[in-house]
Amino acid sequence: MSYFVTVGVFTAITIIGVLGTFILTGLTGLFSLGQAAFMGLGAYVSALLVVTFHVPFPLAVVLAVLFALGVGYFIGYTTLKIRQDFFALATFGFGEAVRAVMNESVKWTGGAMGFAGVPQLTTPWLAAAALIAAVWLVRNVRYSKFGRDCLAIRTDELAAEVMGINAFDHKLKVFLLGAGLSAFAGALSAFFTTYVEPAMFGWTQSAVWIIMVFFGGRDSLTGAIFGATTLSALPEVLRFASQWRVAIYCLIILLIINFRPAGLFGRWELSFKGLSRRRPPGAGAGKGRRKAVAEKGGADADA
Amino acid sequence: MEGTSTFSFVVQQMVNGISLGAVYALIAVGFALVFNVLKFSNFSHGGVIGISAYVGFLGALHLHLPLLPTLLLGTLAGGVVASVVEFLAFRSIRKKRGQLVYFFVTSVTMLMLLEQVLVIFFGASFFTYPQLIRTTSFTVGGVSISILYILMMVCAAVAFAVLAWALRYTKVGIAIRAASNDLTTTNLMGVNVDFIVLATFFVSGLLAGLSGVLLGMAYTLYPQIGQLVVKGFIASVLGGLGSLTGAAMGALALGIVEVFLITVMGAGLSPAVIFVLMVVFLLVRPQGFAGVSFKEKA
Amino acid sequence: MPEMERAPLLEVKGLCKRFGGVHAVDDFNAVVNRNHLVGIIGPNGAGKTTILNLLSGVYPGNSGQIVFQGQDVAGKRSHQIGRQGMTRTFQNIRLFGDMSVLDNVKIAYSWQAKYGMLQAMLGLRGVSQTEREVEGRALHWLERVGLAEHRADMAGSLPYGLQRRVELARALAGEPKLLLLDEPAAGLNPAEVQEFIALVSGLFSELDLSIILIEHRMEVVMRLCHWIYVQDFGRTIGQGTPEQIRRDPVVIKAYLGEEFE
Amino acid sequence: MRKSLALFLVVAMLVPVMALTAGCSGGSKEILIGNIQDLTGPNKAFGVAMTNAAQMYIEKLNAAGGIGGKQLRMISYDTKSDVNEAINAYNRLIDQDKVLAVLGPPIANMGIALAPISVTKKVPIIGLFMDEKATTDAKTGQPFTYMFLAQNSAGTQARIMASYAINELKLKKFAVLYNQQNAYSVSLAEPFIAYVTAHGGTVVDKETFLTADKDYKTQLTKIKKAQPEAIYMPTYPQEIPLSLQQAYELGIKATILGDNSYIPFATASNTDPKAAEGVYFPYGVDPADAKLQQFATDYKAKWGIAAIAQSYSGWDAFGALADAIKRAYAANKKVTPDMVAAEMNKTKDYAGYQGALTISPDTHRPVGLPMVILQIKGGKPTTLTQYKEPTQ
Repeated sequence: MSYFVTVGVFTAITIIGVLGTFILTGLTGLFSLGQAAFMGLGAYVSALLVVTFHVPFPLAVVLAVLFALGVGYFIGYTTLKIRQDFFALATFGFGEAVRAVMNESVKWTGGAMGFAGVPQLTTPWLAAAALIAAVWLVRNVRYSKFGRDCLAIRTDELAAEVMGINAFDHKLKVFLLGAGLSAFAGALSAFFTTYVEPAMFGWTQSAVWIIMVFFGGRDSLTGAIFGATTLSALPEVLRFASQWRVAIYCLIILLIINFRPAGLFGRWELSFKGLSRRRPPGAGAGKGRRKAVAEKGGADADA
Repeated sequence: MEGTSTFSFVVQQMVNGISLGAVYALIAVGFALVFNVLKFSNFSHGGVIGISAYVGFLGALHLHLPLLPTLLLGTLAGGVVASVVEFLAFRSIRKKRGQLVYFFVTSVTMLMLLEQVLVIFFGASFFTYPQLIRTTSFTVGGVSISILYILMMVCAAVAFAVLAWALRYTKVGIAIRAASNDLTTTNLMGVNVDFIVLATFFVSGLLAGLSGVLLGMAYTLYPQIGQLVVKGFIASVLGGLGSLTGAAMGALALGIVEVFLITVMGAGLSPAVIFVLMVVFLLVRPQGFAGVSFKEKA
Repeated sequence: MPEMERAPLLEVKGLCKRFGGVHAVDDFNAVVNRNHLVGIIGPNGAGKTTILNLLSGVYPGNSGQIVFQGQDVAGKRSHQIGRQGMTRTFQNIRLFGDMSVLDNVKIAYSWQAKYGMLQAMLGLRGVSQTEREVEGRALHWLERVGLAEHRADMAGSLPYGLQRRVELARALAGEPKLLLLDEPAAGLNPAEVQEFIALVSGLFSELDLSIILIEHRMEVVMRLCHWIYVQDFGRTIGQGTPEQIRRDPVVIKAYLGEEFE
Repeated sequence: MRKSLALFLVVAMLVPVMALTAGCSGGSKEILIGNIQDLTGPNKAFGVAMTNAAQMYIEKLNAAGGIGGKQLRMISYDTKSDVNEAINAYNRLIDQDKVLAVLGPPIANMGIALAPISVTKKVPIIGLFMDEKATTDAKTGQPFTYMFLAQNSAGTQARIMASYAINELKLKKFAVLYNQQNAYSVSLAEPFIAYVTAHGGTVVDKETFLTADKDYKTQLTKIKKAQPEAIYMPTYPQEIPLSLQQAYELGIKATILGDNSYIPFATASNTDPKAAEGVYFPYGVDPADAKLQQFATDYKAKWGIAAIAQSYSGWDAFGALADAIKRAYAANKKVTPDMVAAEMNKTKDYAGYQGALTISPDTHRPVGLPMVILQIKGGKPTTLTQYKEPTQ
């Protein structure tokens, strides 16, 4: 496998994780500092199932995601009712708790020494297929009523509630979606790197995902994917002095937030005519957009 | 025979818990101060702690400053750095009435940036302060008390007393308190909001600087030292965001709980238990120990 | 009239709300019949907005009953009340500024759209069909308030007067039986106020709808409402038809003052 | 506006591709050795030490004509204390740079992570990752064909310390304090406990802490109550001054036993000099050895920083590797990664700074390599004796 492919797979896995953060933090405005912990759950559970219990790989991945969803339901149900800051704190605490359990259960996880010898079953093709599937799923959610509800809750939760949206219920669903995607990414990553250790899943990893989303634009799926790609693959390939790299990223983020808060992409979405019949509603104000709606209105009238 | 009785063991652990709580309190109060006014969790506080810890270190190492000037230097550095952070990173978001997420992302980014500045200038390995205090601890009835922790508690007490006084009796302090009730109203009162916010960051930075130097002296100096801010974060939420006394109380409670958990069940799983306690606590008492619950107005 | 024979749409009994020691609403009683337009007036701090917040479940009251379409909704959450057919606007416009005008209105249909998260993720056929329906219905309301041409604009970028109308369209799209309007004419210029009055009375006559209106401008209330409650310091100090209110000495003394002398 | 944005995107996406294609190089005129180290991040000091030492070795070798007329060149990648980066770097070294062998990191979990990958990549890694899981496949008990350790394993180091404490210092009651989140710490603590309990000693208290913790007084108070005769504290450099100082402040009088990173960290400037006094610890090289002095002087002159333990053992690791390449070349007139691996197995009595390095073909780890036991006396590490892992 060439180095380029390796980087590509890592990037694909990162994007899948970032997609969850895109929905959760970008669209809904909930900051979870525990997303990486879900990634860890996905990685450890799937690796354990395959290596220790000889469960077939696809089933193990499904079970790992279901496990993360179960944990996510419990965490979401208890913490999403409380205020936003508390939610950030609670997810932070959750992440630390998960890492503590991973470190403590040495018998199963290998503790700090990590869990090595996971077979390499994530092929580049699998990673590519997983990426496409994840992007497609998230895109569908983004441009359904759920995507709208996310934005509404982010902008004004009270007004959304008054319009009949059960904000708690919605947040829980979005949180589960994010947890599931993270766990999925985790499982793929465990079976690609062949090694997992608790230190990989700290809160800074979750923060990095949030940064990637804001880099590209929190309202734009294309932007989130671009952010994840640029910030994870580019430095890998260019390999310039890493201590400057992080500093430069941070500066870029600060500049973006201060001068272009909507992110590099704003609301702009890449769309392929024919491939996507549904256009992002409200994408880009201006004449072109208005015309598009008019055309579409016409088409609806015909149908 | 260095054996200890159960009594002195318990007392020693209480002392350990309170000492730890005092460290957390120094962080938590500065953290809570910014939250009070701007209503966001300011993680860049940790970055300020880190920078000032190194500034104090440079002063002590190269200028051969004794204890008090070192503390003063670090404290001032913290105030200055925090002001710069406010001016560069938060001001324009505030002016644009940016949403909470932006403040949050900025503050986390700022923490990473300041950490990275330290990595660039000092490398990632660690340093230690020169020894600024000669004696390190004394023993009372089998219980050992570290001089440095005494110093921390004294510093915390003095800092909190000065802070309480300033918030009550100085013009700026009163304005900060008014701003913590409602920033826009403060503007209506004719007080310059920009100045108040800057002042809040400055004061919070002073506390960060003080805690930075003390942490650097007590522990080793490494770029990520500021990540201890998460302890302040936990403490201030437990105490009830929006209340300085609450933050201090939360910090003390956190220190004691951590020591208790380590004593009873070891350090390994204590983060998990703390998480469960935290969630239960937030569900049962979302306003924290002393905080006021915020309710959105329609 | 056949409407009068049926039970009232909304009946509020003994509603109380205290903030700290202050009685923001003290023993509020009201009846809103079907197809009625009821006004609540009173000086600032009289507790008018609090009443709307209690009705729409923004916060729970301390005591009292809110019987809406035969059910006590006191203590229910906002979204439950919204789904039962009571929607509202806000004094200080609460639009979703980052979203297009059309999407703002579509939000009202979110709870009615018959597809779940999984169906949405998989992009099943029903989803796009439902979405088309929703778009059609949302557009209908935009047209009704005269904003169809602004459908693609960001709600936050519209002028104030138009934002009020978007909010009205959004509330109407919830297809309410009872619409709560919190100072809907605040901040409008005189011409816009006239347009607004025409719009509301037009909507009212077309739709099977009752309205509770809070308003500062007497002109608006007097021209639109069938029945008026006058609040002062959380208490109801008078009620009646616009004509009766105009003549009520207590009301004149407490509130209307010189304006009508 | 939108067009320019799209253009920008396309360019941004293309840059990595172009950078990649430009990166391909390497003829057969030189022998390429990969080097995976933490060149930044908290463990930078170790990675830099190994890289510097290896660089010095290469320069010496190249000046003498290289191997079989070919010059050696080292390609270093920074792992930034991140295991994924180490895996990436290893893959890149093999797939893109086509290196013959890799000098590995002195970081346990990186070794553990790389071991199963080396099975498929088939390029040997010679490193200082002390954990035995990096060289022995836990499932089969067989050595990983391409993994080699050039210093004593964590197990050996821990057993040397334990054996010295029991047999020479006549200590029986031990307590252990270590960082549960750190692979290095854990891989020393566990064999120590195992050895002590198997050889007539007892562990009266085992305490752990987490990387984020900076205050170990609670754990130390518990240890004090358990009244051990000695406390084994295998911790990472930045934790050493903390644990020593805090134990001292609590008035703990028990003998403190350390690990091979206690030089120079046990005598940090903010710890009370008395806190480190009397501490015993094992070390890979004898600081008093005259041979070392010359190297230390050269090293300091070339790099401007002092040599540390990993400079010496890094030199040994690279030296053993270079010798294996030489032997392979002499025997076959060409050299492949497999030949290097085969020759590494035959490493016998390589005269390194750590002593005579012999790699066991059964474990791919050194056998009979002694360590030096040091004690801090008067604020300075003082050599007490050479000590070998006791034969069980």
